Amino acid sequence: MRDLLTLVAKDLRLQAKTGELLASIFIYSLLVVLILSLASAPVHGNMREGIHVIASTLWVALAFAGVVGATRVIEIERRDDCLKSLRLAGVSPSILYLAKTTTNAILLAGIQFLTVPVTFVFDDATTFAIVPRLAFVLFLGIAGFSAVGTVMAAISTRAGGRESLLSILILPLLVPVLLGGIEATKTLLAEGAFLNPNSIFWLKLLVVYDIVFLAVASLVFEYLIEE
Amino acid sequence: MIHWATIVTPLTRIGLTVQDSESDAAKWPRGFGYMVAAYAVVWLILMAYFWALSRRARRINDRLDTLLSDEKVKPAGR
Amino acid sequence: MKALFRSVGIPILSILFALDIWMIFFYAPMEKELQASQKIFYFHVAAAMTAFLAFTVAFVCGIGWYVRKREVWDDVQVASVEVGLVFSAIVLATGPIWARTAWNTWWTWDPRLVTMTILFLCYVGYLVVRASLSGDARKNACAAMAILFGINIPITWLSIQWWRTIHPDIGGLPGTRLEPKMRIAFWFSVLLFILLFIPLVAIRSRMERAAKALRALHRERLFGGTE
Amino acid sequence: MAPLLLAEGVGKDFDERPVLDGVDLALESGRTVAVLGPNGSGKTTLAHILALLLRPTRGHVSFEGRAVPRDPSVVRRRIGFVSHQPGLYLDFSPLENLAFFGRLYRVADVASRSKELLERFGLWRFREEPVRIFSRGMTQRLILARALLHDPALLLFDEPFTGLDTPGERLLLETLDLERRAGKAIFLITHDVRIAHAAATEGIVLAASRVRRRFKTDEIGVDTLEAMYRDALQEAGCATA
Repeated sequence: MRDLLTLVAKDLRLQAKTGELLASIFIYSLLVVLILSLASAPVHGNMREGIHVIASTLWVALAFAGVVGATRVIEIERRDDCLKSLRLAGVSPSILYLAKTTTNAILLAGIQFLTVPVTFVFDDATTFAIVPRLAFVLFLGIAGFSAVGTVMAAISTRAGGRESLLSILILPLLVPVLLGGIEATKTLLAEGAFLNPNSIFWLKLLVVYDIVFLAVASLVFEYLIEE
Repeated sequence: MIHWATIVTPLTRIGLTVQDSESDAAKWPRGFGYMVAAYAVVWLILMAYFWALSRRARRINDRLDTLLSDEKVKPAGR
Repeated sequence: MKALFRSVGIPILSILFALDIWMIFFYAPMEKELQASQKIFYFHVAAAMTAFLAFTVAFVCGIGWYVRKREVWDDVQVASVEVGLVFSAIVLATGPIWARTAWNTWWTWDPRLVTMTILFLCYVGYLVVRASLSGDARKNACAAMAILFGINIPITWLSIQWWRTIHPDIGGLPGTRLEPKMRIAFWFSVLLFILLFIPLVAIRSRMERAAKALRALHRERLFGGTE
Repeated sequence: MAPLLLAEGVGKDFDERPVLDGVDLALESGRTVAVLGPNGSGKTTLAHILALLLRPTRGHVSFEGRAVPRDPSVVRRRIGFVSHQPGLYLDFSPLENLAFFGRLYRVADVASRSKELLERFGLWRFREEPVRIFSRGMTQRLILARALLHDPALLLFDEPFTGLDTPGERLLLETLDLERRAGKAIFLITHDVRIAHAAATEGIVLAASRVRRRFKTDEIGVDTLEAMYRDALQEAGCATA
């Protein structure tokens, strides 16, 4: 537990020092939001369609940011053999996995914190009362993306591939999260709450998915960082 | 939604009712051509995989043969 | 093994397949609503079940590799992933053909179709990553993928119950609600597909073993002596 | 007394091909064991096994007379490892790097320990600069400082002389001597016969994944060792380095 905090603090400090990662992912997701909003501009004005656009824009931006972020967060350790130093220092693999996932999630949350308002402005969201609930859904999505992204990035960086290889690994795996997240966001935007059983179901699915992947991945991670 | 309902309703009864063999045996049953195509596709996929498998096996064998014959030329090539 | 399969297995399987085709088209009665288009069901569902079986075998092999690091787990794993992909390809190819006759469209964004496609893409990713790794790193990464992707198998299987779907739900275990003659033809098809699956996996995993031996031999030549 | 670290019949396969086979080795406090060997002889694999980073395919390793547990992280903390790769965060300064690793190693007073080491290796002036701008030699000295940070009982050096200039080399040799006198067990990988002779008390020659010779440096001269090394390589069928 102490190691976990040390590792996360180290990662965040490293990010604060360089700043390059957060900035580049932020610009990247901003562009995704911009392009998606632009591409669906003609259907604006229609309330239903507007909801559609906001929900999918948020989640697609999250998906792209998740792929880039996961690769970078793992690469910090792969570069210059830092991984070996960590293993020598007796950091247990599951702690390392949880630390990397946490860092990843914090980064993604930071980016969403910046992207969501922009999306709201671009796509004329009418209500801001839903923000806490929206944050909850997005948090579930972020957890899923970090959990799967971290473990798959450990595989793809090992295989010498970068974002392209990672995206073919994690995007299919995360389609349930994306589908669930978009559906839940849509009902939230339309009704302002998770009232109907449909969205409750989606939230349940997201929670179960996150927990299962977090558990399995933290067990498997050990073998992915072995030499 | 209406579109959806029209499709689903007949499907819920799949496999429960059997057509009378006499009623309209004269003309081809609906979708027969598609089915023939479907089974042809299955056959093609399987054959393609068989072919790929045997090709790969042959390549491995060939390379193994080459390596082993090399050894005879320069024994214990250290 | 391979010679045996070629001399005895292929003729027997061919005869059985011919018999199966006869059963499907002539023995099993014509369905009232869908007429001939229901005939796809025998191969489509059988192939889907075999594909699920194959990916489950890969999942088990992934765990097996971590528990006992024997090469055979890795060999059988890649073999069943590959054969599973072939069967999924059959599912994905026959599906649209049937959909054209029944739904009057080649493709709909139905959850069952989407999740099956996702499953297919996941394992394509598996093969891509496998190709770009070597040694223990490859075996560890592949086992991890087989396990993580394996989590998606039940999601795909249950997707017809979870989502509102237009895909026929054959009620839990397929074939339980069928007319007797249809049921016989159906289970015969399933049995036949599994009968085809087993020797394919056996052959493919022996091939993997041979390829590994070849690579070891090759490297030995390259370095001269043991190193 | 049992040696600090004992390897018996250790071997490792990659792709079912042995890269290391039947290595017996004992590392004892106050002794320096050198490993001489050409590229690809399995030296680094051996170092990783001794650092408990790799599990051997055959044979077993014991630390302080006890078999290495399945989760070796606690035992690993008693080992210091120096390789020619940094294993440091280049965007951090030396102080930040040492503070981070100090916390992981649970070093009681990181600040004063870091100061002591950085002064010893002549890096105190650069304590706040990012490691990225360091020269090869400076980085290597920081790696050394990091490896000594937690005062490990066993020190493993994997080709530590790569990229060092003459003063750096002298500093490293002095450090090796000092640490050995302080009662550490030291394991040193090199392909330089001269350095092996100067720094080690004893050693092995590793070629084509097996131990070919064993020697004690106080019994033979540099020239004899050189000749022995060449013989061993020839015998193992390796091109002379």
